[in-house]
Amino acid sequence: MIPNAAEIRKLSVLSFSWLTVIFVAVWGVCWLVGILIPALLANSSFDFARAVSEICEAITPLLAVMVFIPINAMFMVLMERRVLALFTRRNGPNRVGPDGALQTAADAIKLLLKEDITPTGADAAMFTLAPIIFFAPSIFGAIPLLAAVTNNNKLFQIADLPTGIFFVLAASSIPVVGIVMGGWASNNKYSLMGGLRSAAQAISYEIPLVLSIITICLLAGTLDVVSIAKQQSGGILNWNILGGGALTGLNKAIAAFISSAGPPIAEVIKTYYPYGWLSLIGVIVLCLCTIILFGIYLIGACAEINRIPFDLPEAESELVSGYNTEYSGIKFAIFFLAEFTNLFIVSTIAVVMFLGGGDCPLPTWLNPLSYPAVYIPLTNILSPILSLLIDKIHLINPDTFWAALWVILKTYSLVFFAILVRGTLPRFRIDQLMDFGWKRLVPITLVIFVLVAFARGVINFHV
Amino acid sequence: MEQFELLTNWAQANVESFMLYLLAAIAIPCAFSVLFDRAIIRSGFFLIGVFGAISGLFLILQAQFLALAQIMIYAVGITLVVVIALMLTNARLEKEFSSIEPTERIGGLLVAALFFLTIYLALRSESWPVSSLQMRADNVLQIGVALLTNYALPFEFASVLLLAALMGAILLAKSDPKETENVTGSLVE
Amino acid sequence: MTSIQSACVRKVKQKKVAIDTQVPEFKTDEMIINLGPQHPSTHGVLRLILTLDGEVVKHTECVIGHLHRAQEWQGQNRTWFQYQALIDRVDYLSGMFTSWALCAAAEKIDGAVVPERAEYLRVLVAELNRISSHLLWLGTYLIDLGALYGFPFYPFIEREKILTFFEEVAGQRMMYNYIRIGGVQRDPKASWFKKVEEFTKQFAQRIDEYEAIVTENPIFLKRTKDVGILNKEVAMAYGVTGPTLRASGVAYDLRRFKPYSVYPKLEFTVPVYNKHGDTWDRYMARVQEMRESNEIIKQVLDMLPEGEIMTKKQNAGLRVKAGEGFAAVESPRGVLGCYIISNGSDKAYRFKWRNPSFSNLSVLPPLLENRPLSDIMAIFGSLDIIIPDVDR
Amino acid sequence: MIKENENVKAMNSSAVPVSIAFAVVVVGMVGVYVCGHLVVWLQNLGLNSFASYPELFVFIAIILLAMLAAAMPGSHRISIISIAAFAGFVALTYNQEILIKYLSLAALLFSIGMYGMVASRNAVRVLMSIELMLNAVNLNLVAFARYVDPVHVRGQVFAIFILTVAAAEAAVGLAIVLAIYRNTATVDMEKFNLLKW
Repeated sequence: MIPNAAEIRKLSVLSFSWLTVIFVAVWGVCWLVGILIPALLANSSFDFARAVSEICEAITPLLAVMVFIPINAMFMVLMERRVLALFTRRNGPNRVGPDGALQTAADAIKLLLKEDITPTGADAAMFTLAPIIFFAPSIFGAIPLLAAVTNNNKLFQIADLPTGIFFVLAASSIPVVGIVMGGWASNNKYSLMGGLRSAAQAISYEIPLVLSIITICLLAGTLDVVSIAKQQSGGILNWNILGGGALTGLNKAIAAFISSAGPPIAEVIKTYYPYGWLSLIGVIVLCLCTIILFGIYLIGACAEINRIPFDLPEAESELVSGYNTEYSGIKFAIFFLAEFTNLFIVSTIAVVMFLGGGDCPLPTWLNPLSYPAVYIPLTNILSPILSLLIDKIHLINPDTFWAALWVILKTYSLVFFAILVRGTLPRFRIDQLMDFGWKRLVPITLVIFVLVAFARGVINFHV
Repeated sequence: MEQFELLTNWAQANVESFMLYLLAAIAIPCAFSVLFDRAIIRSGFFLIGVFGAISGLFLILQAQFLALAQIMIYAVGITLVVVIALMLTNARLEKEFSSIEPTERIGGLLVAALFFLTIYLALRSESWPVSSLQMRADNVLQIGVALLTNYALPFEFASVLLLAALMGAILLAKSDPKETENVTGSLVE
Repeated sequence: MTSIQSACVRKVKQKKVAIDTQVPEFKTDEMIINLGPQHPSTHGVLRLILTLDGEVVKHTECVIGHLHRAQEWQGQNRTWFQYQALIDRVDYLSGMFTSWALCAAAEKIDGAVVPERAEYLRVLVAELNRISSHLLWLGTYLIDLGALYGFPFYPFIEREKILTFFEEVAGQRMMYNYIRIGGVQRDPKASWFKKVEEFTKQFAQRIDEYEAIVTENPIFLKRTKDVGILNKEVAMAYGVTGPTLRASGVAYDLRRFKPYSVYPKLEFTVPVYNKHGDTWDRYMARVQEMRESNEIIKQVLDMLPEGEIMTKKQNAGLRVKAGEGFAAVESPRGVLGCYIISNGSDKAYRFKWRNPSFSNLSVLPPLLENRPLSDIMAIFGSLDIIIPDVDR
Repeated sequence: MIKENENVKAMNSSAVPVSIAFAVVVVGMVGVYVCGHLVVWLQNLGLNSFASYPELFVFIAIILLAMLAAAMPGSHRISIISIAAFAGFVALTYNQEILIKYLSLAALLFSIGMYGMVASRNAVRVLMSIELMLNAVNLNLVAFARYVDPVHVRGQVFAIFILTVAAAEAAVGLAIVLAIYRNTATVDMEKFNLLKW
């Protein structure tokens, strides 16, 4: 039936094992540093030990990001190559390690050992600074998201950020400075053109990107990433991609219809949709608007992180490799790492803002685990092991586990989509890119912003 | 252990000024480099350092929203526009004209130094009504409410100003082939 | 100050004053960029010296000769037998055609009659080769347009099949040396024909697949429509041939207008795109040509007669009678001509090749003028140039 | 794409001035501690008005040392000036309240921007200096909002307005510079006298 079923099977095994490794590594390190060491030091009488345990707890989120980013980027590069090979019916890298699983690790080692060349006439300081400026924001940007995607686990809260999504957006706007800086400092015309293109592109596409996110913030009524993710819990009907809670009333009404003990349906509908047909129009408008917004966000994000079809700054067939033409060795590795990390972070933002964060897509009334008849026997069977792991040594936090699992699944679906796009589309030309950004996306987003502001008035949200 | 306690207490009391000096140590050299660096595009990049350090100061001052806006608008937006303007204008001309007359330079230096000293002495002699209250964590909300109630009129003016500036900038930067033909003849010496 | 005053006064006096000749014009620096010889998308070692104003190309200078191998001189210093093996390296994507042009010219001098089965076999392998060459072009052209990793390798699946056919019949995947003076080298087995027949059945579907992905893709249309428009007159003045010329609206195909071999007996149309002559038309011309070639192969498989395949003995003493002769074939890139002066010895006295890529490349500078940098690859790729074919 | 290699050359031959600049920092740090004794000494002499500004003496010493260092041949002046300015800033504000530290930093940045406005001839650099000054003002306002008016954060609201005006100013200013550059092929401020007759 499927021509390359064997390849697909291999790829899924590969992905599963890599994701397990990432999961275990990040969680293991965080548990060790954030829970085990503080727990061991808690009973100590030395002040110094207390200070150490405090420091350990404080650096856990940072450590999680630092462990996660390189391993994850390695897996993403491998996945991209294998998936593209699948699309074009080739074999991807399959020599290093079992079925090519260690190919990117080998690449990384090779890049680290390569000579680090600074071209003649380059501005050495700026040339070195550029990859750092390109990479550092992705770490900072990941931190507020970390709390949102782990169901607000205490371990991963670095600070209370009431302006979380704004923080992420500010962080994600910095890398373009690194690109321009690297392009200028390389003393290479191709690099310079890549840098200039990148600046123009990033400034133009940041507007639809930020506007789409701001519209979602308008729907949610807050800038805090954690509470935006929390609001959407309760299945796909509550997600921001479907009207951002415009369908919450419907969700509640169905739940009330199914369970006989709930409030009457008419009352539920009356509370959520107080204006009758006006509310109905509002719901339809909101659903359409948010779906379009999701598309606009994906387009803007693609342009922001220079993926095909918007990869003009590093257009390989025109500008050789654009801004990173002159880079080699570890600096190139950092550029490469940051590129894939940015892809992941952008997808995570999409998941948190549109796809419900760590929420199970099934509505509560469809989810078998939400019925006591199912989960009580299940927990009874598993309790001897689970209570040890959960309550005694705090190895597992079930909420965090499920949230992280769903987030990883959703994020990797988006990454897969990005790879699919990369495998299909040619590249825009720079003037067409600008036209598309300014004449199509910006007006559409502005109109949607106004529509959403009005439509939100006729529906009750998340009561 | 007492010393450790003392140390931690001292650190907690002085962490803000320590951070201030750290960021000042970034901001001041970057500001000087903006003025004196001979490769002018590099001085454009140093401007990012100044803005970044000031945004760090805003974070210490618990103005989160302003700090992030500072990064987005100044450190990325404006600086990139400045750098692109530097690349578009011929940077090589700077070299020819970089030596300004020493009298002007010394005059400027004197004015700037005297200005700083005056301000500093004025600051010192003043007793500031420092409030002991802590700031509320959600001052974004406060700013938003203030902008739409007490400061609604300036807010509107600001938006009109932005719109006018946007249109004016586009008109100014647009090269109109018909106009330039006539204007070039009369404007150039 | 006075000059400004006077200028303004002058402007008031005579309203339509011309620009003062002494006034320095606003000068922008033009950037000179070396595109190549190591650039990833010049398909070899072509060097383009581009003068850019911003991202707009103002002037192009093609520097060729990085891959010059003196193929004509080598032909004069090698025996016929040796040169037969060497010549399909000129155009490494369609080696059958260079061999065929050489053999046709030599046979014209020699008066050697090629057996009919050999003629049919020549047409068969040549059309297969045309398809494989266009398939490779399709993949690399999409790389030029930026579809870097996905689609480009897709046509290679079919190309791989064709190369396997050639390997079976000629022993080589790229440098075939299959068409020889006086016939063809080897008669393929019956099973080979069956495989080719199966391939032709599938291939029509495959082209539909490619077209479904590429032809109506909005980004592809944006990048190729109205880009690099090559007028009929310009194309003919520069001596452009092949699909590039036919996309400009000139139905010039040697197979139809100066028929050689068994082409008169075959039914096929010469696809002409008299729309604009832009890059999209050139793409369509090649896609249509693949369909036509597929039809030709089907017919040849039906009409293939039994019989001899070679009239001359193939050994080191291979000689061609004294005389002069010219023969041209329609290669995937255009008219490929070979002119030979033979003095009857085991070496030719003089060779002269007419290579289509050389003339097609010469039209590049006028096409690139006032186009943005991104269009260079869209236009250059659509001309389908093989650098060894340019430099020989 | 101009690269200045002169800086690199200067760096190599500036070991002595840099060590002097290091001395500047040491003097600044030591001076802060000496100040306390200086105050007592001056008060004993009966110079109470001078005694109220002891940091100024350290500041002047630092400036003199820095001028000496900057006058050395082949010195890397930007680093020496910046180090001296930072050391002077520390010396001036070390014993002050936190609010005054912010305000004096803002004043310092403002005067740097002021000097840049007067002394540079490249129009874009003048614009950069103006941005610097606006930022210094913003810093003032935010510091006031934090320490004087933490309840209604009026300083931050005004800072937002200044941000808006600065963005507009940058856009229009650069557009004007580009327009003039297009017509006169120069960004030299001295040549920008088109409105003068």
